[in-house]
Amino acid sequence: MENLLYIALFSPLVSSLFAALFTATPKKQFIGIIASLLIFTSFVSSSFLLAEILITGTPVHVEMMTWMATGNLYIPFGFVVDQVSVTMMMVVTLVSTIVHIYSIGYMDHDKGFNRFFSWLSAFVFSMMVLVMSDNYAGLFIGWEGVGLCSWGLIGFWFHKEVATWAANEAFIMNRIADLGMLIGIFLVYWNTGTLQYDGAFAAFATLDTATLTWIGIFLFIGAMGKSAQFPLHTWLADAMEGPTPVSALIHAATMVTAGVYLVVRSNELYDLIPNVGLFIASLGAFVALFAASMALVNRDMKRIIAYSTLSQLGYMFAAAGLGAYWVALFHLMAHAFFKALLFLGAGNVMHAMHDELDPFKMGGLKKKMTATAVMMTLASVALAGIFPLAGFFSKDAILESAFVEHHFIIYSVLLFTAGLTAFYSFRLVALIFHGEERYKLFGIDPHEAYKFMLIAMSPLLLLAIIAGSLKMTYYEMVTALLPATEYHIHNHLVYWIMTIGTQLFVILAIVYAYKKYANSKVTVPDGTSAMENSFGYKLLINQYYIPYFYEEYIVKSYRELSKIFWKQVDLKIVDATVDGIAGVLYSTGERTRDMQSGNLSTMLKWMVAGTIGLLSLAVVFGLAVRYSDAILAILSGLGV
Amino acid sequence: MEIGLNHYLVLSTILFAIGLVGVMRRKNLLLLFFATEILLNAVNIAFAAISHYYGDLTGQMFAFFVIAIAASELAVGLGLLIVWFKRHGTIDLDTMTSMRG
Amino acid sequence: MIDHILSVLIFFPAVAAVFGFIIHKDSMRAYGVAVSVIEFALALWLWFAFDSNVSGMQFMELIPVVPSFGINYILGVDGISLFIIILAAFFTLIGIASLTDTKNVKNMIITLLFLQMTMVGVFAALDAIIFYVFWELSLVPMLYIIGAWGGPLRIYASVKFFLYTFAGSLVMLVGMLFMAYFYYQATGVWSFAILDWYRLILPESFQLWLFAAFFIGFAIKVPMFPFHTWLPYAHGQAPTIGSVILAAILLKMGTYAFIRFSLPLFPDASVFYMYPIAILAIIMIIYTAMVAYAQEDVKQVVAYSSVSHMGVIILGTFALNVEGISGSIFLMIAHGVVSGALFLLVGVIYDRRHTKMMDQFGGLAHVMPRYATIFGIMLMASVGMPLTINFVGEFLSLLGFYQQSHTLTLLAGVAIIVGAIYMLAAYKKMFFGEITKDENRNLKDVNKRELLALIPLSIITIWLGVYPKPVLGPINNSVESIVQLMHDKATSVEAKIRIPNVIEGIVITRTPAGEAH
Amino acid sequence: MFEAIAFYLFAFLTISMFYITVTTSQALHALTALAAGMIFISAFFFILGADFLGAIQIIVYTGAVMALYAFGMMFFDSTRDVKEKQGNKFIVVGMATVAAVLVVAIFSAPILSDNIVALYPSVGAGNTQEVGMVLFTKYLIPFEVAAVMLLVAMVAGIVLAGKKMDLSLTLMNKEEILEMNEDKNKKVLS
Repeated sequence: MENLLYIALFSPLVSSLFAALFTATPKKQFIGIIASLLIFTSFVSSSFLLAEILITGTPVHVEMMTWMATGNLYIPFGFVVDQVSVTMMMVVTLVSTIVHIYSIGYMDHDKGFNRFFSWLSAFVFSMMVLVMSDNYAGLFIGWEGVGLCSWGLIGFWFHKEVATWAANEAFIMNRIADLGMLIGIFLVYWNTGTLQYDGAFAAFATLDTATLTWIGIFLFIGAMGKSAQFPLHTWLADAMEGPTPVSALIHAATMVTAGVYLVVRSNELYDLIPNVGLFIASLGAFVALFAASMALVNRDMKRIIAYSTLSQLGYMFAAAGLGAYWVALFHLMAHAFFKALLFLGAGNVMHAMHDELDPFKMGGLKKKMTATAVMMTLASVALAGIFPLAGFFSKDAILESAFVEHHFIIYSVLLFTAGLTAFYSFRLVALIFHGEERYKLFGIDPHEAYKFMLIAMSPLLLLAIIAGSLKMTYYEMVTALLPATEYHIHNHLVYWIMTIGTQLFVILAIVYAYKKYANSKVTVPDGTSAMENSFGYKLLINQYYIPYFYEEYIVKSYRELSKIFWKQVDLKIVDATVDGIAGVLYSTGERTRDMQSGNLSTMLKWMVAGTIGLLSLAVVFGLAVRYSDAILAILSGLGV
Repeated sequence: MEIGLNHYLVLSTILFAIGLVGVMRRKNLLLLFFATEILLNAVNIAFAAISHYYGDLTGQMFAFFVIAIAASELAVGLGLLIVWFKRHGTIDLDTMTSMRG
Repeated sequence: MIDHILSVLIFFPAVAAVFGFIIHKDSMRAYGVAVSVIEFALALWLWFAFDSNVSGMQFMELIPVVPSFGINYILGVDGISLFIIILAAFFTLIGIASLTDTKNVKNMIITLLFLQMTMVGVFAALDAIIFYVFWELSLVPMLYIIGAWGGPLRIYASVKFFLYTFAGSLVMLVGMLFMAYFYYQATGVWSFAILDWYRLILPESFQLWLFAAFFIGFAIKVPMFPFHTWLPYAHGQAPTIGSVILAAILLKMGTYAFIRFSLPLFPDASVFYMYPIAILAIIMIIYTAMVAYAQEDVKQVVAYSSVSHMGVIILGTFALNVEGISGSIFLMIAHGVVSGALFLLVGVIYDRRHTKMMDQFGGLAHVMPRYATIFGIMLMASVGMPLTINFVGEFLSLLGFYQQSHTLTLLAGVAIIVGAIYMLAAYKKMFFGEITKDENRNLKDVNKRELLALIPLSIITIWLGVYPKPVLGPINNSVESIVQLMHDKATSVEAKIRIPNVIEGIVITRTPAGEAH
Repeated sequence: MFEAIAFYLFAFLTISMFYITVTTSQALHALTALAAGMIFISAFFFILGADFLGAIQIIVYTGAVMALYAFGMMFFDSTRDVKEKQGNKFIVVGMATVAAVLVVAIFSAPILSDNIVALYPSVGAGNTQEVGMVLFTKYLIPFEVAAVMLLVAMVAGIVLAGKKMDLSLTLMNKEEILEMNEDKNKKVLS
């Protein structure tokens, strides 16, 4: 078993290093193939591990070697494959295998083909470290590692200014959150004496609530950054500058869900602090609505999907915050499948449209790209949560849990968001695949993607459809580790009303979206229509002016403050003080050199004056020595 | 009216002061040398007087050495003075400003 | 020979440098490389022969110099100094091996070898006077390197460097003399041996003053805010090799001296001054990071980032517990490797373009992919990416200080954010985007000689990041004994609480000042 | 009584002579006054019983030193009026007085506080004899050093002042004298 674990963990690393060897050489097809094979190996190993866990139910736990050991601190490279991490491993390796294969086609004409695979595999490795680690420090390695790879992949086309800017933004925003995470880790260490999950969880029970609350808050700040929760969400939409497979793998399926994973992993902590959990759930619900609202009007295909991801992450946090950890994890898994599928489909469309991203400039693509159209439509259906696709089971479970826990505000927000989700998903589908063939205006001749790319996507399609049926198997597996709360509405009538009502609401939203966007009247907006000038539209298209606020008030003021610190403070105050002291000495010398007029007569006068000074000193000291007793007596009398 | 040590010390003080005034106001190097001789002699008186009133010959010995030093100083000083005068044609102090800082 | 290995390590380069005067100019480079390879091999032998289970001093040597005043030539290494000595030997080797075409190569190599003598001397000396002598001597070769091979402002920079640090160390000398005097008063015997001083327990009021005197000397060397302004000038004007050695080794003298002198000698004062120093360190971290962000010259970015990282080292040192101090020592080594490498990298581009202004670059990743990769590795190490060498040190330092103060650590942790900001911004300006300047179109990627220096540094960066134990283990042992010593010596109640008792139950026999002799 | 009269008389004479030396604008007057002052000072030595020192004073100062000064003055055109230094006289006099008082105070302080012990007390023999005894026993080495010093000074004086002594202007022709004068301006003191 241990060998399987190591194979699952290290084959992505091998793949990355292998591809890295060829970064400076021209594109080589076999690198993509070998990298995909190695990731697939990792997937196979993970599957064996999953089978093992399903059969025996005992986690595999290994300690590879010591990492840091000093004082009382002991951090090993320890890895654990239990019910939770194996789920994540399956998701990560499966999606990344597909994305690797897909990328062979997608990155076909790119100069940095080899480099791309190196980064992508490195990401998979980091993600595996993140999910498999048995301690918070190891988690942090993966945490930062995925951040690094995300930086490298968002900025993959480094000649594009926006791409590198987005990469840096993503890295720095994640860093802000990582500080919270780091502080959380410090708190864990100084309060429990260990960073191992099992040791720390055991010790949590003995700690007071205040400490636990702080730990929970700081760890969650870390999760907020990685999972792009408000107010650290802006990087995710900008991260869409990266190649589309990257968006599919990192910014939809895996990395952004790391925050959810952290909360799920630390469930024993968050169980003890329901207040923080409630905050997480509320924030999650808010982000779900907030992101969905931005997706309603956006005119960038990838950004719409990114906002949808954000919104779904909100759902996951809502579930995790309410204590329904298994539901959150389940939604994570289901979401990974259909969202990756959606992104890969979007990649196909992008390729076909020569990197055109505005869905208003597409339309009617279903004739040219039938397979992609089918996949994206099904993925959107899954995302909207229509029975019997994956989204229905996971999203419904979240709604139920909110309802059962009597958090009706959260419930209604999530319900409303479900409608919005359906609307913007199908707005996108309708605009891209239905209606007039507006792309002809722009002289683009779309074509379907390579066949093997479509085949590579098919497992995701399959899973997006059938994942719901795995729900009970999954439930039985993970509840060995997570709290096994079943969220059932005991009143059958209410249950049916809710389920059918939700379905109807969602379907209505879909129908509305189709009606509005799938007709021939849709034209490319030119900024003149009444809607485009309304306040609400402007607010939404500008993302509530939050990026503007960050840029104007935080980035700019930081830049200005830095300049001031350098030019004004460092050069004009700190350094000038030092130079001033030197200058005083220097100018003293400069002034007193006039005494050295060279005129012997004057110098003789100075000599006499100096002699007087020295002689006076001699007299004073002589007297002081002579009368030292008396002086001491006087001084002590004065109380010195 | 007994003449005591203090009288001699006061005399010495006065002579020393005169010598210093000379040192400070003379411009002619030769006359400056004169002033230094006065300084030395003023101190010599003090030495001799102290020696006398204390019945200790050390003071006289000191005065003796002071005279020796004064003589040698004079020899070298005058030699330098002559060299200087040969080169510059003047021994005015105000012209000697090559030590300007 | 192993008994006198420290003396050999110190004086072999000096003797070799003297012989260097008679070597012909053309064979000087080979000679320099040979000498530094031997020196490095000796340093590795020292590591090999070093017993990591012993926490105290090893390879001690003692030759009386002025016995009546207790000035002796005492040498010794423990886990704290061992790796900095090795690092010094390593960087001299790398520096000489990768020396680009400079005028007067012969003088440069001789100077570097002398510099190596002083560097090893500082870290091996266990007598305050010997320490001081090497400490001051180290200024001279550096002054010469900056003054003779520097940029246009080199005279100003070198004089500033010299006078600033020299002024600080004079105050430190006064402190040392006072310390020896107190020792004399307490025991009736003069001694400048640091290990003797360790046994002396001073009243807190004395400690405060002595601590301050030592602090001035060390803080300027580190350099701590607001004494840091000599560093950007020195780095800005120094040739590449000068910056590398300055950043990698010379700055470490200050932080090393804090651990060697300030903490064990004045435990109460250390606790007393902990918060003020921590606040200075935090200002240093954030403020210089912001200043670094505003820079236009890539070398200044690295120079200010050095200051910023030194702040973390100081913070770790004043965590006053094993985690923090070990972390800060590890970070010294890490920062030495990483900033040394970064300065080498800046030197690479400077050799090609003869400018360090970032707006002159842009899109370098297109023409110099290998260079961009190595720079990227060092960049990530510099921002403290886990599994690189810097992270271990930074993590442990911050972790250690967290025990003392939560809020201040939170503020200091901003280092990981601001560090990322200026480093990524600089990287973006230099490497990303399209090539805008025609001069950059045909730049050559790093050549073999440069790789010779950069590859080992990259390997160390990753290796010690993944597996820091070979270094961290010996450091840990020595630090534990120092922390224990501090705990035992501490007189105030607060200090007793703040400084943990490492070896519970085992009480090291204390020798009160009056009874030491 | 006689002693007092002698003291005051010579004190008056000495002070006035030295005053003239310092203030006169005629170099020749100054020289003469100085020589007279020196002789008057020797009178104090005789009053104080330091016969030997008095004799030395007359011989060395009035004999040797004054003669040297007189020869020195022949080199320089000292018959002209000597320019006087302009400046604040109060400062000059004041500083001189303060310095003099301080010097004497320092010298006399141990005496006035009566805490010095005579190291080489007079034994009652004649002054010259006693001086000889002390000089050639306790102060033998300083005495010898002084002798060497005088010798060095003499040599130095001759070397410095006696440059080109081998040259005689009377024996040189015009060109040689001109050449020498040109050289003079170039040469450095060496």
